[in-house]
Amino acid sequence: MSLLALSNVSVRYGRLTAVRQVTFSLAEGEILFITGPNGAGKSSLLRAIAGVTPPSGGRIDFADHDITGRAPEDIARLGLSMVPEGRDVFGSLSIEENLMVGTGMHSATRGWKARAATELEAVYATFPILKDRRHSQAGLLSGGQQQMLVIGRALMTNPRLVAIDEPSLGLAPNITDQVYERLIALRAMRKLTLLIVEQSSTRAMMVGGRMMLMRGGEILLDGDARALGQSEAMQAAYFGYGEH
Amino acid sequence: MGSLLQVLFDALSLGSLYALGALGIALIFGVMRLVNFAHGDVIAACVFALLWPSVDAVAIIFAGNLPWYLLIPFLLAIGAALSVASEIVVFRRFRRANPATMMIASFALGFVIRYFLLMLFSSRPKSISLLPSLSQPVEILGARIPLLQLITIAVTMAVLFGLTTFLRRTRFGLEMRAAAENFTMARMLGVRANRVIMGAFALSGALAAAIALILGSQTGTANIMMGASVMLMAFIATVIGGMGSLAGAVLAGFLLGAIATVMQVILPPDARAFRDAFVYGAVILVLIFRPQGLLSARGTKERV
Amino acid sequence: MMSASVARRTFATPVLLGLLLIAFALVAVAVGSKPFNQTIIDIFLKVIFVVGLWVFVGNSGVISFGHIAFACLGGYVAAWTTIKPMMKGMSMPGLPDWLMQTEIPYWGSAIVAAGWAALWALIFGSVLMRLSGIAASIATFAMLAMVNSIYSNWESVTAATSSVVGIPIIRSIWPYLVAALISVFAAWAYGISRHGLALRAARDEPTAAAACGINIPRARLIAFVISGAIMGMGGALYSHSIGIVTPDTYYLGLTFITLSMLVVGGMGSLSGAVLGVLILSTLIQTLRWLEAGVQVGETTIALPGGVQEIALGVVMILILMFRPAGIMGNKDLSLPKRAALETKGPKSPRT
Amino acid sequence: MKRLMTALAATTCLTAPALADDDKIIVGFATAETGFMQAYDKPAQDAAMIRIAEINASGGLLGKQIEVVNADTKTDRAEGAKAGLTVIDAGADMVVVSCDYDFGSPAALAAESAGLPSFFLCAESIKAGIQGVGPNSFSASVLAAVQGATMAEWSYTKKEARTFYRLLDTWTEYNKGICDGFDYMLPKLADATLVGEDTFLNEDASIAAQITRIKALPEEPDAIMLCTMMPGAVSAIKQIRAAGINSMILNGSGVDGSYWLSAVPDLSNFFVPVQGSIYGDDPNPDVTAFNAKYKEVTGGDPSTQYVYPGYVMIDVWAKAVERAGTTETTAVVAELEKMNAEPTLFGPRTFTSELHHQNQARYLIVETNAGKPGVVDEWTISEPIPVADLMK
Repeated sequence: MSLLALSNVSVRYGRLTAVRQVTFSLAEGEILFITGPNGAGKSSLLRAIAGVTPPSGGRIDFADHDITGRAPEDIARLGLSMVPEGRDVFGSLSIEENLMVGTGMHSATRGWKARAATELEAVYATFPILKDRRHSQAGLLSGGQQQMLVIGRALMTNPRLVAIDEPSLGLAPNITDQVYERLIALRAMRKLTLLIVEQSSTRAMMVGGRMMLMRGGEILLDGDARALGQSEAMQAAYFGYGEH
Repeated sequence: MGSLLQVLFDALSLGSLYALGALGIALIFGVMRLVNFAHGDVIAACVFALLWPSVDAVAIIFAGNLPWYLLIPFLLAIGAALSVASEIVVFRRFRRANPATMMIASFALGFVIRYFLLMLFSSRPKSISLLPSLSQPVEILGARIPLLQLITIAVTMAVLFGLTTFLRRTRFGLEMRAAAENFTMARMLGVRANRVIMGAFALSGALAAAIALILGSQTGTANIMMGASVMLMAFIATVIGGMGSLAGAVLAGFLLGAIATVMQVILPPDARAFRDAFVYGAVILVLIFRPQGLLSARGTKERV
Repeated sequence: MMSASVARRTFATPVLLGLLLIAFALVAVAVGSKPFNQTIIDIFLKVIFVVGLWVFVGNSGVISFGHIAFACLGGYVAAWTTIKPMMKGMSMPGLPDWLMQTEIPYWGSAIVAAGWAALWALIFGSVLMRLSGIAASIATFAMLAMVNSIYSNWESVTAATSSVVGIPIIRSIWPYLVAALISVFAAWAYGISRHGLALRAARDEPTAAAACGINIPRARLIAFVISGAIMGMGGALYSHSIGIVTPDTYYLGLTFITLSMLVVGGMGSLSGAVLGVLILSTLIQTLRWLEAGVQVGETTIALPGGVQEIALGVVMILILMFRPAGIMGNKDLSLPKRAALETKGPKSPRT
Repeated sequence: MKRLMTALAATTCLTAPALADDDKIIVGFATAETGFMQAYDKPAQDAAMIRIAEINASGGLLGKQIEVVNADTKTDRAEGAKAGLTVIDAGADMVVVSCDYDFGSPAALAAESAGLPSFFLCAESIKAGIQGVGPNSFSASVLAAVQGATMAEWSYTKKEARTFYRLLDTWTEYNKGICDGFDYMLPKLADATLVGEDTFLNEDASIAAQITRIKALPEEPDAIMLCTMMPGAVSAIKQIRAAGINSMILNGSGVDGSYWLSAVPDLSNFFVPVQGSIYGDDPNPDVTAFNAKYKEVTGGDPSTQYVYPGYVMIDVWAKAVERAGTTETTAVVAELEKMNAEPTLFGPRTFTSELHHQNQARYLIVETNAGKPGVVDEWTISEPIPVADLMK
């Protein structure tokens, strides 16, 4: 059964339609890459899923709940953790404080403090650099470290699905490699479901898993990353050949 | 020495008022990008909460007669309640509106509060004797400082310390700081928007009440316009401090207090009347050279 | 300069707004009461101010708290140029001789006021226009406060806080109507000019606009100067409508009421600016009338004093609650079946 | 109550065209019924209504009853002009305008251009009259400058004050007027010196810097001339005393009243000039009787001396009308200008063709001692302040 299911989801900003009638579902434990050129509606789609921009039409289900139009905090509390584009760290907060913000959602349950502490150690184990600088301001971290921080922060909420918008944006390739390495390891360790948006399909082909190609607000292709990546259809769809 | 010390205290006590005001505005701005023009009227409403409604010249003291240990919590609660009520009744419905719309709505709300007070109490300023024992001078290092000035500074420091501790050490404080910096991101981490915003309004209202207490005992007057001038300076302090930065708001508040006091001291008598022109000129200069504010937190993007 | 087709397409807007203003003037003539006439004059003055404000605020998206400063500059130009030299000598002895001897008609003072305000808008603007967002708003406010502080204390030239009297009072409605019409058409012409279109593009898509080579500070400066000129003209006429001028007439009260009218009407469109004034003014007048008391049969029903302001505040909140982009919601009045002027509002979705 | 009904009835039919009505004389009040000026206008207007009621009760004016029409200025200048036009349209024979010059002048100018006499309820600027409105405009109060001059001369003569400090709140012309009078008088007082001066703004949250300057003086001045008004006055006085400065504080009439004294407990050495005493100790028993009458009509004691000019206003105007035998403007103004030390309940009044205001007046001096105000003396400045000095 699917963890996340979208049916006919559209997103509009004023007169501009960013996402048109998108339908897909994602099973627990799956890894899905959404790729496509700039302005394809990828980020808008993620924002709709996370509840930041309510969809103008369609329906979104997550973990057996209809989350269409629900508040972002409610969706987060169901276990969907979003890492938006641009590494939105809380710059004036310390690294540890950044990590702790998300644990509040479990504060009603018993023993949450102990669990948060365990989580924290787990995140530190994955990203040792964060532990070394735990008390320094997050705004002072380098781009790669900030990317690790936002991923670590997303994990602190103990999510079932992590959605990441362009984890490689603005990072040097070797740093991106590191980030992906950790992501893959984490996925294996925690049985996470991953939804990753990337502009290029290169990363998806390296990592493997499922891939969808978005363009003009629509999903054009959906299939195995490696198989799709090499196909002619991919090239054509990405650059918009053959549409006229 | 004595007079230098006096100038320092003057600057600090005026700065304290501005800093407290700026905090009240920055807290709300941080979480919902609302420039709350009703803040000054909440201050005035808190002062009037000490009085029984009447349009006579002589004030009928009501809560003003309470002993200080009841009076202070009472007033803080009034401020917080009024502020939270304004959120629930009005501002909640403007969450998605653009800042200009919110600003005008807050102005309209302030207008309503002001004229409501006017109806209940008339426009004549009322006199109140609030904590009269504070109106005595004390001697420090050869300077005779009004006790109230010391208390103003002490209270401000205590409030700043308390607020800092609250923001740094509590879960709620952490969520508020995160929300102030990036509200959407905080929500995506499960921080409940309504709770944080209401918390910010409650704190802001309590700060307004603190200003009301200080202004009330300093001026001995309740006047429907009394919050307005503090509010304007506080608003400016919030901006030049770096919108959304609480520390910046406080710093800029003290800075404005210092500039105003120093101008009054150093300007020749003929130019003294133009003091405010110099102060506002300084504001423009600060903005030109640091448009993002004195302390703009890294990672905060302008969203106005 | 401007494309003729845009002009043709949008010409209906200023014409409709102008007809609306003329209709108000005709009502005043028909009623024939002096106080009502004065009320309509007041509305026309507000139209001038709010339209002046719109030229900058509406097109640039930057809220200005400072425009009333230009009205203040203009208001004093009326005092400097139209009062009889002898009276000027008493109240403002510090004026230079040539100005002291000047005595021009009211329309001359309005023109000079527009120029004087535009000059200062140019000076302040060239410093302030590089700022944007809330910093720009506060800087404009600081400008207002500076002008107010100077005019409130410069004894020999502005008579400080004291009212300057002797300004010829113009009680005829027509000059104000003409000035309001001029502002509306000027604002429209600016809005469809190359500069106006560029500024609106910069408002909606700052990055893209900058990439297209639009110099945003310069585009804003042009709007600032034009709107300053309109405010200056309005300020001078305001002085002529009541015959006195003081600095605190042109301070926070007028700033907030004009901004409120603009936002309630809808700051995205010229029609919003004009209708905001007309609607709020009508509302205020109705409430005042109710407050003064209405005869119903044998009894007089009157609202208690102060209810008018409270009701006004509540109505404003309600309008904004249900129409956050203002009554006109970024749309302009136009003839049916004709495309409206493309004035997309400032991007509102908050992140 | 009846008064109220008349007023209401009058306001409601304002839109009807003015009827030339020969059976009555109409007084139009273009004053503030709402907003912050209301606090000043209402009491003086109540006093005026008392005088009107007295005249009506004793057979009216020229055998006609005086009727009243009202229009609210909303404490707004543009509304003030409208209010003036409104009462003129309603057929007013005389227009009463708001207490303050700034807020009253738009209506007064409207009256002037309609050729009607106008009276400011209690404006104390020289502009409230010929100089700022025109030849038909008067003020019922006394110039602010006279207050400053009175305090300077009185404290010099009776209290042996020699060193003075001048603290001016630049907010209003009234404040400046007090200090102008003080400035006029001071050089005339042998060996009186000004040891320092400073300015502040009424709305300043704190005047600590100004107080520090006073304290930096080698010696505390004998007297501080405090030129300010409510609400900032209370704050300034409180802060001066809280800083331990015990000099005499000299004021204008604007701080009269006991309603605010609770804010500065046990205030002493504090002096205010007043036209009549609200404290029940006026040397003239008729003033005390008036106070009782005022309480009977309005339900409250007069809260400041600014009640009185309203009464004086109707009094002098009615006398002028009676003497002229008509309400026609030129005749009434001519009669008013003939008044020289015309006795009124609150001291003599003089109007000339040069000045429609009082540049010399008898003032009662009220001293507040240990929080209790009371009349201690009475003073008239030795010579009137010349108009030329007032116009500076």
